[in-house]
Amino acid sequence: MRPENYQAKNHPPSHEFELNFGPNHPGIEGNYAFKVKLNGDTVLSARADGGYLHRGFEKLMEGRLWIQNIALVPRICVPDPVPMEVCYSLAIEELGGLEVPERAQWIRVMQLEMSRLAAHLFAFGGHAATTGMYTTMFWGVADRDLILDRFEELTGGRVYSIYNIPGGVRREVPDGFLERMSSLLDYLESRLPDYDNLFFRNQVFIKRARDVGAMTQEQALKWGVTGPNLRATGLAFDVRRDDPYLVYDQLDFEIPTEPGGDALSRNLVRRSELKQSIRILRQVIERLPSIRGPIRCPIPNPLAWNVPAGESYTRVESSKGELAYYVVSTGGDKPYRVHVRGPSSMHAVQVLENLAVGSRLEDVAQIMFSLDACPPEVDR
Amino acid sequence: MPDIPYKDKGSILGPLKTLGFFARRPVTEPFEPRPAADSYRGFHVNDWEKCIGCSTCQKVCDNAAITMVKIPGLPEDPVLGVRNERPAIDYGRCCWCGLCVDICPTGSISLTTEYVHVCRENELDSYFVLPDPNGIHGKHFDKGWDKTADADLVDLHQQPMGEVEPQQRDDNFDEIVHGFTSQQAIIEASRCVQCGMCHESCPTHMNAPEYIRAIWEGNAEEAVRQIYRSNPFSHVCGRVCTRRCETACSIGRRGDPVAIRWLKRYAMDAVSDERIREIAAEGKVDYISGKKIAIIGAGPAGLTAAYDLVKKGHDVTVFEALDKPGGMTRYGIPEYRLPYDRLDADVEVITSLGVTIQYNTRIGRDIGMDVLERDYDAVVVAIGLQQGRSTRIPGSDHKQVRKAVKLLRKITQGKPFKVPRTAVVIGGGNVAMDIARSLARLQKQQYGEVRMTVAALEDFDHFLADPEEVTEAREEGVVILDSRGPKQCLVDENGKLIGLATLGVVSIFDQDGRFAPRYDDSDEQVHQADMVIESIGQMTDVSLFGDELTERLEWNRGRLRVDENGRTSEPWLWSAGDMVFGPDVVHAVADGHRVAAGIEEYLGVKQ
Amino acid sequence: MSKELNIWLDNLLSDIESVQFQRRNSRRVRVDVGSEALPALLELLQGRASYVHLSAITCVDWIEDGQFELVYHVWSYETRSLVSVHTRIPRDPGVYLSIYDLYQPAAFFERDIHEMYGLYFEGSPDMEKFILTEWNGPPPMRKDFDGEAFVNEHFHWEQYHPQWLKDLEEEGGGITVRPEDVR
Amino acid sequence: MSNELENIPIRQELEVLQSGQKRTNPLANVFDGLVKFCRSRSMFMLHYCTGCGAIELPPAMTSRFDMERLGIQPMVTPRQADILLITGYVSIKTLKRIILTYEQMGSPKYVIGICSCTVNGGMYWQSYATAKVLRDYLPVDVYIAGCMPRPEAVISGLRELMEDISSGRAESWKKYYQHYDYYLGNQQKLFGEDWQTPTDIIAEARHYDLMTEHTLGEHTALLEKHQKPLEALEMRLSVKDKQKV
Repeated sequence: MRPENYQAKNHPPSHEFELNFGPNHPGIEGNYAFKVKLNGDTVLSARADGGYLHRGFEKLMEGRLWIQNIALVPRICVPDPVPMEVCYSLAIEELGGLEVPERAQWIRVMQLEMSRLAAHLFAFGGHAATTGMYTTMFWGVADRDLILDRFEELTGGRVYSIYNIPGGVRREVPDGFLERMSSLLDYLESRLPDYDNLFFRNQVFIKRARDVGAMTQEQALKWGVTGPNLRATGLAFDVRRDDPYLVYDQLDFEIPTEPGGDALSRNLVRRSELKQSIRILRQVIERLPSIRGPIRCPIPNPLAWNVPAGESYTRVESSKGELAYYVVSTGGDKPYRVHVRGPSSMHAVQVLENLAVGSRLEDVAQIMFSLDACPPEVDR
Repeated sequence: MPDIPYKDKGSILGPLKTLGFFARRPVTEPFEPRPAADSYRGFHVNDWEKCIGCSTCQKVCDNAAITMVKIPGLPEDPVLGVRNERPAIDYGRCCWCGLCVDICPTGSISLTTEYVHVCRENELDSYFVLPDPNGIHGKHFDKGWDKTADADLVDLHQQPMGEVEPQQRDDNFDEIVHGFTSQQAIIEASRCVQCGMCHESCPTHMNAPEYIRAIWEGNAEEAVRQIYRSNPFSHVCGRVCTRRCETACSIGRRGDPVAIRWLKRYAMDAVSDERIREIAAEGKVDYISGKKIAIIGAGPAGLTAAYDLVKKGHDVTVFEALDKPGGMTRYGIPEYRLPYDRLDADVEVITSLGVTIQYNTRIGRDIGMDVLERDYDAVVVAIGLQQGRSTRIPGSDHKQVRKAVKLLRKITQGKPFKVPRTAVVIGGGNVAMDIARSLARLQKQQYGEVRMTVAALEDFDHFLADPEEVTEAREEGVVILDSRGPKQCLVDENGKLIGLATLGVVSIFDQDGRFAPRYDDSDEQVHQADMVIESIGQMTDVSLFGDELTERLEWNRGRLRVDENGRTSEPWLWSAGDMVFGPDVVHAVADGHRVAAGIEEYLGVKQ
Repeated sequence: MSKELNIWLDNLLSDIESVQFQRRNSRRVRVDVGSEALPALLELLQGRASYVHLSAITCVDWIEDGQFELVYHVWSYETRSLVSVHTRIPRDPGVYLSIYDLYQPAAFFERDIHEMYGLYFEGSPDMEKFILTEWNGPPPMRKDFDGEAFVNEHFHWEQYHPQWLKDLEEEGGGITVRPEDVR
Repeated sequence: MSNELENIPIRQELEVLQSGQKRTNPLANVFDGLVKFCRSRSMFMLHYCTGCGAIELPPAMTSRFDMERLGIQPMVTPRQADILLITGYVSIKTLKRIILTYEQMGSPKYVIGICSCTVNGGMYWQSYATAKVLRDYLPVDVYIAGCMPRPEAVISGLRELMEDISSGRAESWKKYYQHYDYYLGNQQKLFGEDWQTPTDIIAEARHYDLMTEHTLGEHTALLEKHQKPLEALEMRLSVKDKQKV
C-alpha cells in the first residue's frame, strides 16, 4: 500500500455525488457501465459507458470473406444469436439474388422462434434476479438449456449455432427432431403457469416493477424504441408482421401488447410472446414435414464468391427489437461495409439514460434488465 | 392481448405452489460430461489416408487457426496431387464453425463429439493439435459434424462444355468444342480452391491458380500474362493438353476437376492476338547479346526455347524441314481438335519477338550440322518423333499398311491419297483416335458412311486415349475394340490387303512390369480392311547428325543421352522435346524452357 | 391504404429537384439527395409522410472517391415502408449537420459515426466518445486504418512448440505454411 | 515473449515451497493439508462477465449443472473472490478492469482462461480492440478450450483447478509477484507508460516474501517514475445534468 498517495480531498458537504456503476457489478447485464449522479439515492442523471465488449465487428467483417462472416455474426448478440445469422444471410441473399428454398425458410423460422424463446426465458430470469427472485432465474436458465439441447441437436452448437448460411441452412433436420421439439413445447407450455405463479402474478414482483422506468408511447416513438419494449407501450408493431421476411406472412400469430410502458409491462409482453412463439413453432412442426426440397440453393465456391455490387438493408425482429443489417458490396469477395443496427444500441444508451432519471438507484438495474439490453450488441 | 391480467391480485400464496417441486426429480446432470449430439462440433479428427494436404481448410478458416505441417514419411506425389502436409489446428483461434469440414475437397476432416480439454499454463502447447484419426486425446469419440451432401460447399460439377453434335461434325474438320462463354468461365473458375496441386503436377509448372483467379476476377489479360509466364503454346495447350493438372486437381477427388484446360483456352480466346503479342513481349530485354543460337525443328519444344532465348536478347534462328511451323502439333493433331489458325497465332507471338524460322530447310541435307556447330554459339535439336513404329507382324510390310503419323501429316498437308472404304487402326492411344476420326471424316465425305475399327491392346479400364476421345469417336461411328492384339495382316492371292487378324489379350506386361503381351490363341477375330494403320508409337529419325557426329554423341537405348539441362555430350548441342521425353506437348514446352535456361547459363559461363 | 400512400410518396419524391428516386419494392425506397437538401427532405418525410422512426444512420467510407456516404434509414409505421436516403459529403473536412432535432435516436448514431469515422456532426448534442474512450489511435472504421497492421504491431502470437512438432522437425518436417501467410 | 517467461528460472526455494516444504511440527502438516482441502472446496467466483463465454456460466451455476455442488458460487466483490474467470475475449478497456480486479483480490487467487480468445486471440485475432494472449498480462492457472466451452467443460476445468489447489500446484498468483516486472511491462506496452493501479504489488510481494530478481526491473522503475496521486480509474465521461425529455 502506498499511504503517501492517499490524500483526503476537501469537498463541500453535499448529498449529490457521482457513482460508477459497473462494469463489474452484478446489477449490470453483461460487461457494461454507468456513471450516475445521485441525490441521496435518486438518480439525477445517468451516463452509459460502453466499449468493454468492443471487438470492432464491422471492421473485422470488412476483412473476411462473405462466408467466413457467418461464424462471426452470432457473436454480436450472445443471448440471441440466430437473428444475427439470419439477418446477415438475408442481406447477402438480397444482394446476390439467391432464392432460398422454402424448406430452408421454414427451418429458419423454427430457429428464430427457438432463439426467441431461449432469449426471453433468459431475459426475465435475469430481471427476476435483480429483484431477488432467484428461483425464477434458476428455472428460466434451466428451461432455456433444454432449448439449447435442441439447438445442439439441430445445428451442432449449443449457443453459436452457425447454422444459417447465405442460400439456406447447413444441414437437414435430424430424424425425430420434430417429435422431440414438440414434446419440449408441451413441457414449456406446462411450465408457463408455474412461471405465472412464481413471478408474473407474484405481488412482490408486480409491486416492485410497476411504474418503474415507465415511458409513454410518444416517448417510445421519439426515442426510437422497438421490439417488446415498444409493444409494452401499447403499439402493436412487429417486423415479423409489418415488414415480413421468410415465411412469417404464412403464419398465424398475434402481437401481444401491454399498455403500461413500465418494467412490469415489458416483462408481461415477453411472457405473452413465449406463448406466441410456442404457437408459431407448433405451426412449423406441423408444416415442415410436408415441405420437401433442398435446404440450400447452390452457392458459388465460398473462397471465390463475388457478391454482386449493391447495397441492401434487411431487418428482422430479434427478441430485443428491430435488428437490421446494412450491407454494401462492391462486387468483391469481401463485404465493403456491414453496419449492424442492433436494437440494444438504442435501449441501452439513450432510452436507459432517459428512463433512469428520477428513478432510484436500486431500480436502475431493473430498468436495464427490463429493457433486455444486450451490451455486446451495443459495443459490437 | 395480455395473457395475464396483472391487475388481478394473484394469491399471495401463489409462489408457494412451487414448494411442490420438492417432490419432483431434480434436473441436475451428473458431473461426467454428457455425450454430445450427433452432429456436435467438437474437436477435429482428420483421416490421413484421405487427406491430400491441399490446404483448402486453411484458406477457408476465418480465424487463421490452421497451419500446414510437413510430415516426412507420408506419400508425396505431384502427379497424383498428394502432398505430405497435414493441417494442424490452433485451438487458441478455432471457433468450431465447421467450415473446414464443409469445404474439404476430399472429405477427410471432420469434427467429433469430444469437447472437454483442460490444461494448465505450462501445458499450453496442447492447444496446438495435429488432428489425426485418433482425436486430440487419443480416446474414441463418435464423429460429430461430418461431411454431408447438404453441407458440402464444394461444387462437384463442371460447367458443361458445348460441342458440335455428331451429325454436324462427322464429315468436316471444323473445331468440335465451342469453348466457355465468359459467364461459364467465371463460374468454372470460381470452383477452384487455389490449392496449387495443378501447378506442381504440370510439367512446365504453369501458374494455373493465378490465371484461374484472374479469370474469376474477369481479368482475361492478367490471365494471359500469368499463362505466358510459363507457356508460349497456350492456344495449343488450351485445346490439346494432356492436362495432368486436372488429374491432380483436388476438386477431382470427389467430383469433376476444374476444367483448367478449357479455362486456359477461354483466356487465350478472350484476348485479341495483338494484345497477346504485347503481353508476351513484356519482360523482353532491350539489348542485343550478340549470341547466335540455332534451333532445329519448329515444334513446341524448339519454339519455346526460341521464345525464351529471344527474350534474353539472343539471335535465334529456327530451321524447319517442312513448310509450316508447329511440328507434331500441326502434322499430328487433326484440325477438328486444334484449328491451324490458333496454332499460327501461337507461333506468330514467337516470331513477332524476332525469331527467324527458315522453312523447307532440312538439316543434314540442306545444311550440315558442322556448319551449325561452326556458325552458332549453341544448337538445339528438337526434331520430335516423326517416324511411326511398326508392329512387325506378318504382312505389315504391305503398302496398304500405313503409319499413323505419316498419314496424319498427309491429311494436314492436303496431299491426295486414296481413302480406304474400310480401315483398321492398331493402337489405343490418342494418335490412334486422331487417325481413326480423321479417316472417318474423309470416309463420310467420300463414301457417305464410316467403316473404321480401332483395335487396342488395353482394356477399357486401362485405356490410353482420353475417355472423351473414345466417346466422341464412337459418336462419329468408329468401332473401338479393346484387348485385341494384332496377329497378322491378311493379304489375298492378288496381293491385295483384305484385313487384320487379332487375338484376345490375356495380359500386357510380364511379372517384372516389362512390355510382353500374351494372347489367347483361341480368341481370333478377323477385321476386314483395305487399309491397316499402325499407331503404336513413334521414333526419331536421327540421320541429320551424320555418321561422324552420331559416333561422337552418347546414346541411351536409341535415345540421345542428355544431362538435367538437356545438354548432350557435346557442349554446344542441346536436345529437347519429344525426342527426349516421348510425345506430349506440354512436356515439350517444359523441356524447351529447361533447355533455354541451360543455354542461358552456358552462354553466361562462356562469356 | 398503403398502396395509395406509396403512390403519393412516389409522386412527391419525383417532383423534388436534385432527388434521385428508386423504388426497390413495395417496402423499400432508395433516395439519393444532395447533402444540402437532406435535412429538408427528412423533415418532409417525417412531418408529411409519417416516417417517424429513424432505423439507422450508416456511414460508408468511399476512400477512393474522397467521400463519406451517409445513409438514413427511416421507417413509417403507417405505410410500412422504409426509405433509405443516401447522401455523400466530402471526406475532408468531414463535417455535416446533425438531424437530432428531427430524430432523437440520431444522437447515438451520430456519436457512433463520430468516433468510428471521425465525422463531426454540427448540432449533435453529444459528440463525446462512447465505445473508444480509451483508444488513442485514428478512427478505426476509416478505410485507411489498417486493423491487421495495427494488431501485428502491438500484439504477438502464442508460439506453440509441442512435442509432436519437435519430433517432426527432427525428422525433417515441420511447419510449412503459417495461417497468416495465406491471407 | 511468453517464451521469454519460460526461460526465467523459478527461484529454488519456491520450488521447495511448491513441492510441500517439510515442517517440523507434524500437526502443521495436517493443518496445511486441511487448509488446502478447504480452499479447494469453497471457491468463490468473481461475478464478472468479461466476454461471450459468460453466457455458459448461468447454466453452469444454476440447477442443471449446479456448480454449487463443488462449493463454487458467484461472489460480487473482488475482495472476497478466489477465482477470476476470464470468459473469452478481453477488450483492452476490459483488460484494465480485469487487472485492477485481479490485483484487488486477496491471495491466494486463481485465474481461469475460458475460450479460444484467451489463448491466442481466437475469433478476434484481427481486432484492434482486443488483447490476444492473456497470459502476457496475468498468470493463468487453468485453460478451458472451446468457443465457448459447454457447462460440462467449464465444470471439468473447475474440478481440475480444485485438484490443483488441493495438491498445491495452483500457484500462479505467486508468479505474478515473482515476475511482476514482466507482466507490468506487457501492460505498459498496451496501456501506455503511465499505466498504474491502486494496488502496490511490490509492497505486497515483500509482504508475502515473494520478491525475486524479476519482481523489479525497468518497467517497475518506469512505474515509480510516473507515479502520481492515486485516483480511481476514471470513466472518461462527463455527466451532464439532463432533464427528462
